[in-house]
Amino acid sequence: MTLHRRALLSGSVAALALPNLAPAQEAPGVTANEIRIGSTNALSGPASSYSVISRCLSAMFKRVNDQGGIAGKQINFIVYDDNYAPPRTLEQTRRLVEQDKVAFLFNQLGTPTNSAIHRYVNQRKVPHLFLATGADKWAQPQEYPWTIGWQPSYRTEAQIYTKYIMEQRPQAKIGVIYQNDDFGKDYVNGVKDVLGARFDAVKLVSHEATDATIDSQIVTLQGSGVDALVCGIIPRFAAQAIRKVYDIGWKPMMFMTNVSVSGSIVMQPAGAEKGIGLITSDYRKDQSDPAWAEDPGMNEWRDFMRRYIPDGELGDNNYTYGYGAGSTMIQVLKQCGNNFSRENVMKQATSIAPLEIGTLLPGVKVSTSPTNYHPIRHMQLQKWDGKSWVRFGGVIEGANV
Amino acid sequence: MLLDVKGMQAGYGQTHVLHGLDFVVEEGGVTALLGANGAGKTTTLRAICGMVKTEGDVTFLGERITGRATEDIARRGLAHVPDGRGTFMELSVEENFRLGAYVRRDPDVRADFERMFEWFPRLKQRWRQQAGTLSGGEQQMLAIARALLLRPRLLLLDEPSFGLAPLIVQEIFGIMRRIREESGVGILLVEQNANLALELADRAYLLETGRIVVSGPAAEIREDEAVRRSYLGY
Amino acid sequence: MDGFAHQIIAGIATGGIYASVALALVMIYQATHHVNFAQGEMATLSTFIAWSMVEAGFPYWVAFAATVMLSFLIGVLVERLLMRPVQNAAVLTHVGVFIGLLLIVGNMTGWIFGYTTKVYPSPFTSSGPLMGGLISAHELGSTAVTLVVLTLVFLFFRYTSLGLAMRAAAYNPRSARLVGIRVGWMLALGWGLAAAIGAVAGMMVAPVVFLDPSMMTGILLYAFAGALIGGIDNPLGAVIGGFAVGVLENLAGAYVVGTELKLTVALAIIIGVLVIRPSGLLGRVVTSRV
Amino acid sequence: MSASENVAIPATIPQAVPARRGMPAWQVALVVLGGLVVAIAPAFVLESFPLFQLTMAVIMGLAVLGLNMVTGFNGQISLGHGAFFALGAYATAILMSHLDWSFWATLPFSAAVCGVVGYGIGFPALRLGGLYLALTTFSLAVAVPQILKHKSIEDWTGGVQGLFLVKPDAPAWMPGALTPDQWMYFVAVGVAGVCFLLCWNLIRGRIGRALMATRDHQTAAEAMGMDTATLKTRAFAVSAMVTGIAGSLSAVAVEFVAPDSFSLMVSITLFVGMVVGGVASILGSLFGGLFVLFVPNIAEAISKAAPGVIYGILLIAFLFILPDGFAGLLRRIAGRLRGRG
Repeated sequence: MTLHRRALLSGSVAALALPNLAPAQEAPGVTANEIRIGSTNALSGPASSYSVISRCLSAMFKRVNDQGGIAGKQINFIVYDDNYAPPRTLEQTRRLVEQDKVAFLFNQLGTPTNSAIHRYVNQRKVPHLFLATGADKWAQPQEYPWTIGWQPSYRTEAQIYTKYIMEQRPQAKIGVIYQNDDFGKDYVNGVKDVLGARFDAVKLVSHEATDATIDSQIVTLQGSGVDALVCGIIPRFAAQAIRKVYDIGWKPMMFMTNVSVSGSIVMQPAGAEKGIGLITSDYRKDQSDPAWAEDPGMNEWRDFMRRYIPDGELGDNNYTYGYGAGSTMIQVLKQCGNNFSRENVMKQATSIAPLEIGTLLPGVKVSTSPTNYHPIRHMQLQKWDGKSWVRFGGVIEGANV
Repeated sequence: MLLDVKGMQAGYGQTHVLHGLDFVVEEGGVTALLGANGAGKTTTLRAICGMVKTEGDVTFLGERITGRATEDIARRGLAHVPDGRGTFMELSVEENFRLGAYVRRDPDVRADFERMFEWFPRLKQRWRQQAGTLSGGEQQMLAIARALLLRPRLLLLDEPSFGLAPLIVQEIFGIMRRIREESGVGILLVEQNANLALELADRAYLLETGRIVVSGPAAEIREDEAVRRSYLGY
Repeated sequence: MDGFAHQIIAGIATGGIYASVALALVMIYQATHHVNFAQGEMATLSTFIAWSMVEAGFPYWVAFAATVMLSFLIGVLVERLLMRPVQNAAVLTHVGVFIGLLLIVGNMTGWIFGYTTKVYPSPFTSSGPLMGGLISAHELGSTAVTLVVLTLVFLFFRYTSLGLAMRAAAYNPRSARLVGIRVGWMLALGWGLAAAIGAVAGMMVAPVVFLDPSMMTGILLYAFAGALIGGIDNPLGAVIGGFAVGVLENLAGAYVVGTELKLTVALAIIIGVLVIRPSGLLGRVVTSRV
Repeated sequence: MSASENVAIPATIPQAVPARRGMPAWQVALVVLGGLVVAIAPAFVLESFPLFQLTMAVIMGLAVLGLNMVTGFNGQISLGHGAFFALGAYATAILMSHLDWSFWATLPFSAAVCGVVGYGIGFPALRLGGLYLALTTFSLAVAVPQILKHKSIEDWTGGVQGLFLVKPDAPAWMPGALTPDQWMYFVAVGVAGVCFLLCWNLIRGRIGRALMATRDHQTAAEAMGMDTATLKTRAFAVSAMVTGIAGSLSAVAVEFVAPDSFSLMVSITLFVGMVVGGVASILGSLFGGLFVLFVPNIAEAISKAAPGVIYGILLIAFLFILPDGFAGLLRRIAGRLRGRG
């Protein structure tokens, strides 16, 4: 190995700086004073409201760098725009891996987009970490050992809702309205996981992103006697659904994906009073909840926002999301010691001992193992009271499938 | 003098069709422009009202109009019944009438409608009908009526006999004779049927490959055996 | 059968949206004989302009009127700047400009106003739910607005000489010039009116589907289908066609092809109508004798 | 290639492309050799990522060529060629991942499927004039993803998840060890090269003249005794076939197909590529392919916030300033140089 001599040299420098004496290896994207990390996000186009996540992560790495970096190395976080178009994601990811030679990929946005590179990164054995998507398919350690998600998957979320329905109204007729894509179908799968054979009685209705309204679907669901409704739909349609269900005087037990529960984007447009009783779930602390006004974890986040993203919209929960994902990433880098080889990064990413993060709800911990690729599996239910979301019950764990 | 044309050149793209025409149209009479197919008759009319790229001097009512937009020339009182008639096929006869008088703001429009019905009684029967459903002769009448409703000083007519049965042609030329007597509008008539045109016209010009080769009073040209044989072919 | 009736009523409510956009399409067709692919995006931009005025505290109808006028100007400007220079070019060039316009306006709207869903208020409110909540006060009100616009459009084209001149300019620009019509301005006016009607449609649609930059993408196709059913040069037909598409779409989605293929239903309508009866089911067949 | 408006009667058009007629054999050989070097060199000069980009540009160029065959040369405006691109991609992906066919075996099949579907679409297209055809194909482009993920064909298409497939490996007999990226590049260049040659041959011959005559003066062409309906439907078939082959290539180059990859933007991109490269230009299609691949990056460099706006502005700018695209620009420059020399 010709790498040996250089490894010794950098190792000895690192040894002065760090107590961890694990031998450094020459690894792609890692130099004596830099670790290159790549990501893609929709910096422009219809999904660009999520680009604040990248902004948050960049700021977090800046904070790390300001504090001396990781193992004496500065983090160089490169984010490219993929416009939320899968072929473009592949192109940009190949640019990151082959041209910029990043050490690994982190928190790329989107389900269809990450699907397009799923195979590529696993063939290349590039860690594809903590993706910004709740699809369940990132947890397949056997076929795709290099890919891991972060947030509770949509499927886990649907499992939790179904568990709750079974507990509250075991005889309920369940209906699911979902967008006809990976995102929506995860909700169908989650309900199926819990119901097993009883799933045949569930009324499934899909809609397309190009539909003008989903009134027809709501009418169909009501007409088939559904009294517990699970919704896997994006914000514009969520607002429509909440309003329509109320307007036609239908009162099912209604669950809304936590993708579409923002007060300003969904609940106000639908009509705040029309959503009373709506149930969703979260694993994050809601920054507007007075219970967390003096919470040390949230104050750490607020302090970060004040110093690094002073013009950031504090009500945007993409920032608390980003903070959680970023904290997890930094923990993994710290665990790596001085060995940032792709193998070791992946090894550390899949062996996180239960980790508490300031922006996550008490009882919700990040933990992974070589067989557990679901970093977050717990959520707490919350109900809309006409003004804000009110948590109730304890944290619930997703089903084991 | 109604229209005075000096050194008019015109053509399409790189091809020149007219090579310096000089002619005049007097007020209140009929001037005929004769010539074989491809001599440049239609192009001459188009050039006068700015539908093709034109050089030279075209003076209408003492004002130079070369290079002006077609609609501006029309608004000055120059009406044109182009080849293919230029009626609005998709619109009703009534609407075609209203369009004919589109630029007029005077109160006599209604009276002019009545006058057209007098000259073209057939059109009154077809009042609500779509122009595209009219017979060829009726369409030609509509085209002329539409042009006259502009209350023009000069009317350009491009082959009014084209594609029509002889009886209809007779009828139309009969009406034109009336118009000439009753309205006082000057007419520049392009016609393949020289015999017919010369009967109606006061003065005539003969066009050959973009140049005027003969000019003079219509009666004289009609009598001139040599001209008839070499240019008019009858 | 109760469900069936509900689907029809819900379809009529959605159809009102298609009808208003279809009307804008017919408008621009009457005035220019073009089908503007960017019509939906332009209407969305107008609605965002109205939204920012409402946000700034202007009363609803003031913002409404100002937006309609501003949109008219934008339409005129677009025609003058983008269509005029290629007026005599091939259809391909026109299509190219429409596509360019679609990209520019669509992306600009998102860039300026962001992509998150916004609420646009409705001027119509009711004390209680109407028809069991299947139709909202807004949907009734906006249908009324569509009918008012339709009536105005009809009267304008049928009885005013300007309306007649615009139709003439679209049918036969050469002859229109010969009767003294300033064809260039008629086209610009047509674009302006279409943009104004599009703005009205956008402001009526937004409270139902919620405002975001891609609000019109799907709607535009359903509206095309509606306009074609009714006959692309027939404003009344377009409105009826719009309602018909709304109902058809719901019934087909709920009982026949499933909700996944609603858009494909619209596509089938478009192809079917164009192939079988291009003048539309209600349009008049233009016959001509030579 | 821009047959001037006055050429009404195709039979009188002189034999096309006289420029090269007088060229001595050694010069032809030199040109061919130079072309080969230019085509082969990038595989060994470029690193894997730029080589991948170039591969995609060649594939997009081929897809644009397909569009050009029907829209550029035959005047039938299609805004829905993304549908054929998707069809070709899916045909290859399904055969490779479900039936384990080799990539090469899928090519003729995918071409045939696209050809047949294109031929079928050609019939309704006959009845639709310019703008209506554009409108209908535009609607088709919007509906494509929804059709692709429909549950009735989900077992084959993989539904919203799509399908993964693998690039063909370089055959063992190839000298030197080619990486899959290098081999993919040669595959794309080879297949595209053959298609370009065939299309060029078609266009410069009798059929090409008939296609353009139909575009410019349909009535005159009919009066000449041409069967314009047959011509137009066949043009649609050939066009769909070429774009479909490009789709097949893209499926293996990207190694993934999914409904979201074939949105309206694909069709728009192909249209933009055609306009910018040069309407009714064979070589222009290749420029178009390069443009659509690299311009998003350029647009992003100009405006990070709204590259789409820049994209639209570029399209309109080309229509206004260079209506015959890059190819027209090159022709003009070449003409000027020749005039001077």
